[in-house]
Amino acid sequence: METLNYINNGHGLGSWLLTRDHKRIALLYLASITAFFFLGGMFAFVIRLELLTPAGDLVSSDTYNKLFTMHGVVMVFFFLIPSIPAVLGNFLIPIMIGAKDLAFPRINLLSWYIYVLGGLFTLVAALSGGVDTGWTFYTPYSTAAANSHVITAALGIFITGFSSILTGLNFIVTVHRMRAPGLTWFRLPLFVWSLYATSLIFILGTPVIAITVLLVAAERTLHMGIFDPALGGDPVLFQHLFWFYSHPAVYIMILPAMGVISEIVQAFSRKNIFGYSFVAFSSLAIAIIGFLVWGHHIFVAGQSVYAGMLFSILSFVVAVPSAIKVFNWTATIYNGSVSFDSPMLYAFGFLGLFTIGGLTGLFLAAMGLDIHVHDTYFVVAHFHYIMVGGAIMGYLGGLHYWWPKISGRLYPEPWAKFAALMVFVGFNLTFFPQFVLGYLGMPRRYHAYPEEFQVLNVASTLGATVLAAGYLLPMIYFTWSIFRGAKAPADPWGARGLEWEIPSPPPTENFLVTPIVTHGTHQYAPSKEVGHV
Amino acid sequence: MFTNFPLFPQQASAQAASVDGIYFFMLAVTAFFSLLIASLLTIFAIKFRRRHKDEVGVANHGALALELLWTIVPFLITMVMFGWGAKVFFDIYRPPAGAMEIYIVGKQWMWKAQHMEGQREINELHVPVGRPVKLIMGSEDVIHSFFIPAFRVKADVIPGRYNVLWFTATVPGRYHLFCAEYCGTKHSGMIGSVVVMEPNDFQAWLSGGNASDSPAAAGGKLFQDLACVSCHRGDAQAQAPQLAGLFGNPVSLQDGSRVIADESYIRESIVNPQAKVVAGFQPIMPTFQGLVSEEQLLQLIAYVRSLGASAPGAAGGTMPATMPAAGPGK
Amino acid sequence: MYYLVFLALLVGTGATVGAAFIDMGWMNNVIMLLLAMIKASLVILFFMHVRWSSRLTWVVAMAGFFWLLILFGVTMGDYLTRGMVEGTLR
Amino acid sequence: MSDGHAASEHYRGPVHQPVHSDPGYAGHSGETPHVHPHHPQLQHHFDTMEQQAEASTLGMWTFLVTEILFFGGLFMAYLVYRHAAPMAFQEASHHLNVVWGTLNTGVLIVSSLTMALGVRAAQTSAPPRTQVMWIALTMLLGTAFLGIKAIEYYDKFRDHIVPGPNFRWEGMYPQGAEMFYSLYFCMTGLHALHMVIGLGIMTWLAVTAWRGKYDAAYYTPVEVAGLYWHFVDIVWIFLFPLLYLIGRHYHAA
Ligand code: HEA
Ligand code: HEA
Ligand code: HEC
Ligand code: CUA
Ligand SMILES: [Cu+2]
Repeated sequence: METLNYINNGHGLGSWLLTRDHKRIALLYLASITAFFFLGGMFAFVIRLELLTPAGDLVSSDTYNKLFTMHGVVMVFFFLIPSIPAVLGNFLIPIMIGAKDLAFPRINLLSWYIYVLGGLFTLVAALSGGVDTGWTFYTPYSTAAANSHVITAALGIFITGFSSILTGLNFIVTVHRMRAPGLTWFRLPLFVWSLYATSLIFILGTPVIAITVLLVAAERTLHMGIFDPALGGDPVLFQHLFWFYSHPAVYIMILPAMGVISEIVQAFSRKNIFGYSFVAFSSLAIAIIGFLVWGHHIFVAGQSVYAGMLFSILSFVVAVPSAIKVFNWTATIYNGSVSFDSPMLYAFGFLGLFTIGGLTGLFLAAMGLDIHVHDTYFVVAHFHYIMVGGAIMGYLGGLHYWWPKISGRLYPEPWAKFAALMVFVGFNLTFFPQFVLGYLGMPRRYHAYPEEFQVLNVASTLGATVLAAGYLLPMIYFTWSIFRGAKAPADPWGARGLEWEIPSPPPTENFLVTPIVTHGTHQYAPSKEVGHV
Repeated sequence: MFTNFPLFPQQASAQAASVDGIYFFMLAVTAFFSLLIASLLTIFAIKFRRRHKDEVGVANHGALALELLWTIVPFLITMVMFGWGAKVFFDIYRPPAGAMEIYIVGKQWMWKAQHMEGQREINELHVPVGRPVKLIMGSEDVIHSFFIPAFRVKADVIPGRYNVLWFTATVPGRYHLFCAEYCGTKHSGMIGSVVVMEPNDFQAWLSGGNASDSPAAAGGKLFQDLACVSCHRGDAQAQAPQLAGLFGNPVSLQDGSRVIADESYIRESIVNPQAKVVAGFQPIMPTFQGLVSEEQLLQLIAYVRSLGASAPGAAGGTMPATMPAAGPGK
Repeated sequence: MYYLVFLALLVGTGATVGAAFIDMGWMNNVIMLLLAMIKASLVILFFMHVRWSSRLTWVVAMAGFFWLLILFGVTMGDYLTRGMVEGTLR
Repeated sequence: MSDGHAASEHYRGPVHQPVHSDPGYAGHSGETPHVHPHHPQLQHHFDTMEQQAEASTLGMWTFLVTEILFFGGLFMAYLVYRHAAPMAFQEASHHLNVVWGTLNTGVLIVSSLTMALGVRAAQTSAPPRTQVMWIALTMLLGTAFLGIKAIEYYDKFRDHIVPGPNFRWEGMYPQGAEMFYSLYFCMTGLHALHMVIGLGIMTWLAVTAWRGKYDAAYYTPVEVAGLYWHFVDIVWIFLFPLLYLIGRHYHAA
């Protein structure tokens, strides 16, 4: 008989749908998030096809508007925000801190159901005709002009918001209260630090978007007029409230990926991180200062010039902790024992693309320049560099790194390397031309465009095709590995960390005996206990 | 097919060069750091590649000096970016005195422009070369954004209030005008062109065929038609303040505060008169919200403004603080 | 103890209502909010046992209000400075 | 679970084992009667009751932080619009009934007291009857609050001062007043919704308390529900003056 683990311990649909095991819930999330990713990707692909030609000839303009709205909503709220936290975080946090489960297993399951319910609302909105407000739901368009399914979509976002809140709450309490003996804060894996910081944003930011979209729904249904200019309401107030959450939300999307990269870089250079406490605290700094910069999205939207200056300077300040991280990762590789396994390839991809994406964020934070590039493809390129080039690279890197632990199987490494390469090449071909387009002045959310922009758009669409294929590959070989892959040992990479000390896949209660922790993770050099800076 | 294939936008305004200046600085910083990171990664990864299966790296202890270095240097660089960016922003958003003014109204899905001389146009904007132009912009429905890439200027056009934008065109020609804020079905069709002309040509165009009433004159008519004049009479028994000399000057309000009578104030006085009641008057003026379009509002403003022409300009600052003096109150 | 707090809360309510009827200009708002904050603190400290709780609970409780202040402060920073630059409109 | 602890989450897996002691390996069949070295309400993934209780209160506090910011969005809107139209807000506020408002504030404060005493009762292992009495009293007061709120809402409907197409306003500042009432209904409505949820929780609490579930060793649910209830009270403590009282001196003067 096979040894008991969390996968074979209990069979049938019921044992999955009613599970309270954080690892099984992680897999539930994995399945649903992947579905949403491909859905969002399909939308993106049709967008790219439409943009092959200057005239709006493939779909109608209303359809196009719905496509990018649904693409943004699905990718942001139903894929990227929950991706690393709810899949890898759920799976790994308890293991990394030596606990048997999260603090509130039932709430953990509940948040998956809430997520699914929110997802259903969004699917209903999509299937019954779609929403066309852009993922930003700006008023008064969303409240007064749009005649698509705004309320359904808004409720979908409202509902998933609670899923995020509960996940964040669970993580915070777990990290505070469930650490194994000896696991002090400064011995925590950096992945846990980054998710802790992420959870703070979940807790502090999500409720504001929840109330904001609720007000939009109320304004549409009950004709209350909170943002209505006719009542002296201010549409810009909506933008403040929206970005109070949605800017921190971009850090929800990147911080977990940064955590993954911290782990991968250490594991594949067999070396503990350079400047542990700088990397750890920079996560907190990003989470906290990240709450003070939201107004950089509305420099030209009619906010006061002085407010703009405040937001601008703070946006630059919040970039510094990201810079600190990048430099520390680079320094970590120095004197390491670097291997080029697929997770590390993704990490390299992340480092390069995040650097470019982040630095182009600085273009946007410079007020004078943002006047020109605001709401052009430059912005689109910026955030895809960070979210697709950065966050998804991190997510895929993490999946490849922990897949043997999660599934107990090994995937075919040559294919994984090939996929990483395809994603990298396809990605750059898709989004680099968009920087140029943006500076040329091509506005975003344009269904048709002037002819001189065509060449770059064709390049972008070509790239998107390569990218799509690159994303399809892991899907195939991961699935293949579940059935045909070789059995994974407990520690296939020679990495250090509590998760590599237990069998692959882990038993239901993770640890037979609660571990006693005496040092930080990723200590490879045999000799002495390593101090932290 | 693909002959027209630019990689960099035309520079056709006085501001364009300063925006491009930051852009090139940013590009340089980005190129420097991206290449730095990329080459360090490549060098380290190759130099320290794993040579046998069980090799491990050398333990880290960190280095405070390095940490400080890569905290402080990026910080200083970003502060340069901030200062530069803020300065350019200020310049682009603070219109110079004496700029030529044009009223813009955005509505789904077109741009309407009214020149002070009476010319009106849709989805086109004719301006002279070399002269500062200030746009006063309002929206009839949702948020739009007025964007001229070749000038590097853009500002949102927001319902319920006015926004301004200014530029000085430098090169005659025809340039794209885009709506940059998503506004519904034909957002991508809310485009047009800005035509920059030599001053003489522009004058000729202004006096060309299809000129109608100037906004001020049209506003004067509205002032009669909407019976504003029944209350805002010039005589002493008038139950409403006299509007002559109002524009650009401070107004004392009932609650003791004081505002400058600019476009936004006059607009509010018409659509939501009770929001700011002039000291010494009863709040009897009805709202005209829904009765006048955004274009008409701008015409009324132009009219009120034209009444003030006789008064010393706001820039002079010589006005007694209690203007307008027309009211029977203080 | 609980009864004392309870009495204080009732008195606070009475004072708030009373003060509201006296015209003190802008002081009205200050007094009103001050009293509300005192009342809220009493509830938090005693009824919600924060007075006897760990430091972490203090931090968490304060964090919520602190973030609220960020939201209010920075957003009002926009509204209060609108139109301050010459030539720009509100 | 045949060992009768409905709420516990004993997992029947192979490695169930409390950390400190109990090498008694439950085995895959799982039904070996446990000799519990711990409290029956201790869930499997916690080591001690304290850890479990601390986790729950921390969880609730964290949740309340999100609640603060949830209401915070509305307070933000209130602040902006009151700043923009102070006179209109004073005028509109005057049309709220200050007597009902004050009464309701009193009712909520009393309910907070009874709630606190309910928690104390559980904490001191008072008999279930006492615990249930306090909880029931709290619920009664909560219902009274909602009843009064309903009367007030009804008045507003009758007078057509509910925002929307039917809004009618005789006094000054119709636009600002409509904005005020939009905020009024959103804020008090959301607050009332929280009260309703609170009443639901209380019902569940009363049932379980009646079954004698809570005593000095385990009263976390009562404590946590109490925190929630007090929070809802605090929201009202701010809503009351901001909505009902801002117009008073203005009209008194
Ligand atoms: C994961 C998502 C993510 C992340 C992490 C970021 C990170 C940053 N973003 Fe981005 N952003 C988005 C997602 C993201 N953004 C999205 C989705 C939008 C558009 C929303 C919409 O309108 O639809 C957007 C839009 C956006 C705007 C508004 C543009 C506009 O609409 O006009 C601005 C403006 O300031 C901005 C700035 C920044 C900055 C300064 C950072 C910084 O945090 C970046 C910091 C990183 C680095 C700086 C790189 C690493 C540093 C080095 C290698 C060392 C060298 C460093 C220095 C010299 C400082 N972003
Ligand atoms: C997590 C966030 C995320 C991700 C992953 C992506 C992924 C992609 N995005 Fe998107 N995007 C956004 C977030 C994201 N985007 C947001 C927030 C907006 C703004 C919306 C708004 O304006 O409101 C936006 C807008 C946006 C635009 C601008 C639209 C406009 O303004 O008019 C474009 C245009 O090219 C685009 C393209 C793409 C492409 C090509 C991908 C690719 O990376 C996707 C590749 C993936 C797949 C294609 C699916 C997997 C592959 C298969 C299933 C294989 C088989 C399928 C096919 C061959 C079709 N995105
Ligand atoms: C029923 C009488 C009445 C009518 C009709 C009327 N007004 Fe007024 N208006 C007033 C009164 C009274 C005031 C001063 C009190 C106030 O500010 O509300 C005023 C104030 C103003 C102000 C602000 C003046 C200042 O000194 O600050 C402007 C501008 C104005 N009106 C424009 C108009 C226009 C334009 C119309 C027509 C579309 C119009 N009014 C119609 C009575 C009227
Ligand atoms: Cu008008 Cu977009
Ligand atoms: Cu941002």
